[in-house]
Amino acid sequence: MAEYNTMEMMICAAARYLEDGAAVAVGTGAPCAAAMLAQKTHSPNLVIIFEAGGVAPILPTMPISVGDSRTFHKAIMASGMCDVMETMQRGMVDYCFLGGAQIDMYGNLNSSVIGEWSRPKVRFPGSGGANDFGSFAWRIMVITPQDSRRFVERVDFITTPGYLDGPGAREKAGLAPGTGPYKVITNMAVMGFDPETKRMRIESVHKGYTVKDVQDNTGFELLVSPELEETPEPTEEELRVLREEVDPHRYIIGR
Amino acid sequence: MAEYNTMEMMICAAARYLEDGAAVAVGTGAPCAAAMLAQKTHSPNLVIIFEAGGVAPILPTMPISVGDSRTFHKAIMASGMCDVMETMQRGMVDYCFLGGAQIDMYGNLNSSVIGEWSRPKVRFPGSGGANDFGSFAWRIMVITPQDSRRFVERVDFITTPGYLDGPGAREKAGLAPGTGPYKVITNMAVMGFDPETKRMRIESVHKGYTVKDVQDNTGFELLVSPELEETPEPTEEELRVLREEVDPHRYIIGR
Amino acid sequence: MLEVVAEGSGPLFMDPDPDKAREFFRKKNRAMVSKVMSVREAVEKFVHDGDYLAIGGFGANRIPTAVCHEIVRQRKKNLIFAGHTSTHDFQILAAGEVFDRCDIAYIIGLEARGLSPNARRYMESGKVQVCEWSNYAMALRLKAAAMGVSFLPGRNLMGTDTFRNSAAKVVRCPFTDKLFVLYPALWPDVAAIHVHEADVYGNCRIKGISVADLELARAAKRLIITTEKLVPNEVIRQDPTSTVIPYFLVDAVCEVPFGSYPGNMPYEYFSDEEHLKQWLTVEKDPEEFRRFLDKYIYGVDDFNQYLELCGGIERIMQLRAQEHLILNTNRG
Amino acid sequence: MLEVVAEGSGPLFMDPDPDKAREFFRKKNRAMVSKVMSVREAVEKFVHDGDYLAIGGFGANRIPTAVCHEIVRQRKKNLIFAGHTSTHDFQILAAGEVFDRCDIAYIIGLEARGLSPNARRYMESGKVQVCEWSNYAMALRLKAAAMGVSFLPGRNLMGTDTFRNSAAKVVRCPFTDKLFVLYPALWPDVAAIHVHEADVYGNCRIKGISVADLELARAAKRLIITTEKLVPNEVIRQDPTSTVIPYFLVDAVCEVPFGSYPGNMPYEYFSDEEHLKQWLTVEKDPEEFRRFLDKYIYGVDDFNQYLELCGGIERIMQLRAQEHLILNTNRG
Repeated sequence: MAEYNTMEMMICAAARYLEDGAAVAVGTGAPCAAAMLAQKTHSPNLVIIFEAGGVAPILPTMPISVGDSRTFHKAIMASGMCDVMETMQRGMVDYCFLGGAQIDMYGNLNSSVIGEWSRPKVRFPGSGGANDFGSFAWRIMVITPQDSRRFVERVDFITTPGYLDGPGAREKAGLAPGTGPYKVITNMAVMGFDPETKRMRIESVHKGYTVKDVQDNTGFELLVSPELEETPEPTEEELRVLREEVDPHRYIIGR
Repeated sequence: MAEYNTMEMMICAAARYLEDGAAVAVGTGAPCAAAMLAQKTHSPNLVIIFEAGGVAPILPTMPISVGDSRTFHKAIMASGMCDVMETMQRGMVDYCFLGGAQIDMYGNLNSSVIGEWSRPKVRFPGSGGANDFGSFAWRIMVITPQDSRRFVERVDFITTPGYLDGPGAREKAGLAPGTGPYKVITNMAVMGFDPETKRMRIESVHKGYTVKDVQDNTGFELLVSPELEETPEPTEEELRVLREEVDPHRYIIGR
Repeated sequence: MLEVVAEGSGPLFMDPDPDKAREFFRKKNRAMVSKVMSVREAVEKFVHDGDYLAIGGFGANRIPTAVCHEIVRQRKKNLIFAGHTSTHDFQILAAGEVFDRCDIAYIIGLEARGLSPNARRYMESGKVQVCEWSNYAMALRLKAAAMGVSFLPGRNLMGTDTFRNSAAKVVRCPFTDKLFVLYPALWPDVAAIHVHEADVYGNCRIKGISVADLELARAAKRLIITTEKLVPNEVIRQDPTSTVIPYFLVDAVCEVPFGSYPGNMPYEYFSDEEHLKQWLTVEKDPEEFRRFLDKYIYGVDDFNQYLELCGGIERIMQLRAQEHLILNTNRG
Repeated sequence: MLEVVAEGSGPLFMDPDPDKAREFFRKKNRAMVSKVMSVREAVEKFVHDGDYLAIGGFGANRIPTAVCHEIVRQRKKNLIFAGHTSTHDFQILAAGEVFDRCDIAYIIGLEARGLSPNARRYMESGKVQVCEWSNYAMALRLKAAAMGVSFLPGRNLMGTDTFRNSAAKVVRCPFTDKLFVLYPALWPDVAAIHVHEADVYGNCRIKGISVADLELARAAKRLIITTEKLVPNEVIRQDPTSTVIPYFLVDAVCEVPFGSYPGNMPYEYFSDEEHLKQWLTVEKDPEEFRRFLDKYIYGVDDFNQYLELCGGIERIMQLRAQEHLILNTNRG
């Protein structure tokens, strides 16, 4: 097998979940690279959408902003935020990618504050479009480092809804049925969510890591999927496309 | 004074109410001619708006439809129905022109059915944009023939709200305060609405007609303004502009 | 549940549940594949008896005439029709008696041209169940669907019989305590829109007013596009600002030159007022109208044959001159 | 009153009463007169201490930088800011500490570039009262105002602390019995939007994504337009389909070439990543940042002088090459 770094591993793992003909709302960085990789390999009909209005662009280079001119370069439509968000609210977008300073066992995300909201110790940007993406897309994907300060028992602030406090909570709160966190991809593992308890569980562990490694870097108890496996490594072809076509200047994979 | 026909009289009378800098939502026919005449005489800054999306066109000829290409010929914007209606709902349109098969003493208009709604004797087109115009514009203008089958005690169906059943009724129903019927211009007279009772009243009578003529052709009791006057006749200049510039082919004034 | 202050008693023909719509749109194909087909095929595949149908454009301006004809020719039945800004399209569909339920905002009339005697007879026949709205009310219902919510508020219809015979409801705003009408979302089963340019995937451009077609395209579950001409995808991608309907909303793309005839197509050709007058004239006599329909709709295979009967390219050239004000006085 | 199922406890900074907005818009001048003026004059006339301010564009893309600078230079104070899709604009305004209340959707950050140390310090200082929202929630609030209603429904924010610290409310839909968040309308006192082309009256064109600027232009009580260039009214009238902001919404038209610098202006010039990095670097040291602001904002008369300090036309030419991918690798 070829050599690859952690970022390459995460991007390749994420890309595989984006099946042909799906629509995905992305931000900048690794999610955008994953979507581009999927599009250039197994999912030529993947529809890439940016919250500021760019729909299905031919991305010439990595965008530095979800609203910069790359995000609608040779796009099929340069629209606006409401049109994109409402396309998602109508149920036409399958995946979204999100991040955050904290994530908990139900996949709730915090990108607002550390500490008390009224007198925050640390202030972060806030929701941006994250809450909207996490409410409207069918499936939420997260790419983030495995770190117990990041994977916490309880996020200080739920900016974006995961499964909230467990089974049925999204529906009870009024969120569209059938939506929620899908995969969390880290430098060590791919985690999904237990269908019954809606708790995060390890589904595959990357080569060189163990379940214990993952648990040791997580601030809450992880479940383990009965079908636990090793995450397939990036293929030579995936790495070639990623390095030559998706991110030739190593903006993302060079991090 | 110059000779003029009834239609010319009505158009000139209506045009005078459209002050410079106002915005007016119009349909085809006499209202459109009145707006054009106002714009070409005392109100160069009159903004003419069509419900299908045409905003401030330079009208080359009379439109035959409120959505035909004339309605946005050299316009400042070719927009859509929601944008126009919402501009009105925000309070940016001062006047609208409406018509109907029936009108009552409170200025309620019927353009839907004659007879019972569930088994109509006669079916008319329905609201179209009339109810929206009559709800959103600050002031409703009507140009219609004086005829007691048209001016009825009680309209068979309130398609578009006038003052409904009297003072305070619009506000009670939820309509925006300060809106309502303003002037009704016929072949015989200009009628306004009594500020207290919201009932239709004669404000000026055209040359050659009397209050009695007007009342005889009205199916309910009209009030008479204490400042009753004779409607000023069209001026030579108004007639010249109307005949030479507004409607040279006599589509409207030749009716 | 919001306290309902007042509600109309008209029938609500379509379910405003946004989750059912989400389930439908989740499965809608998003692959960028050619959807080019004939109008006949598009109507066969995407218009089913009993469907809720909506037609784009305004009155006789930028309407998908060929789709209206084909629906009549294929003798579709029991449709529910969105009688919203509809004039000649309504007249055609009423001629075929293809619908038996109708949301009314504007029907029967042809604006300044007068009323359709046949459409009026049909609507007075008792064969059609109706519900009353206004143009903006219907546009708001489509906008709600396009936004993926089950209702939107407006300040129209209040206090009128239009409201009382609608299926809208009045509630109080929890922020201001003021009254608002809530309009139920409308997801039509199928819609047809005529545009200036589309690529084979269904990315569309419209020149001039868009009426309520941007909302309609997003609200409709299935969407048939007729286009004056097909353009390469590269042309679309060169200027993404001009795309108003993205391909993933579209199910069929039919190239129909002069497709809004006898209606007006902005920047292309004016309406054929003589032919529209002919419709209104022959409709006065049901027998004569039947022969007229046999000749112009039932008796032809497609829209091109209809165009030929109406004077073909020669007639279009005259209407193009009128549109461009080349013969300013020659308005039929 | 609709029964409120849940409500956020955040402060509502602006009155969502549509009738007060109607009274304002009733009096707004609709005459087609030249509104051309300098940015200084526009900010003097239309931005008042205590105003609710909103800025167009997205992040550092198509932003009216000159207006942000001028607001800081004129030392406006006690503003309320719409922290919606804001990055470099927020950074500038936070540098001037011109606002003391803020609706938060996205603040402090510059997307992939990192967080602004100074903006963060300001927001952690306790000097600013805040309310939480999301980008779409804020867009919906502007859309409600643009539509002339006091609220719009959405299916976001539900179940989160974002909701609990917003001023939104949850109600049940009377048609479907489903829960919806209602967002209160937001009519900003003043907004500034940067566009590609405008005429002297304020008719505007934007190329590429419009973000939430069409809604913002319609919601704002007063509107300052900065434009890359002025175009004749005839150019606007030649293609009315391309107008996205009609003149009667606009109060000031300021010609500001390269006006989104150091941000990206689609089809014109890319963002100056070096200059943006310099901001983030100097902000780490408050003393150094003070000197930086003195040099680039307080110490210049206008935006043209700032541009000169940043490399002038020469620098813009490099950024234009980057925008057009002429030097594909030269991304700062």
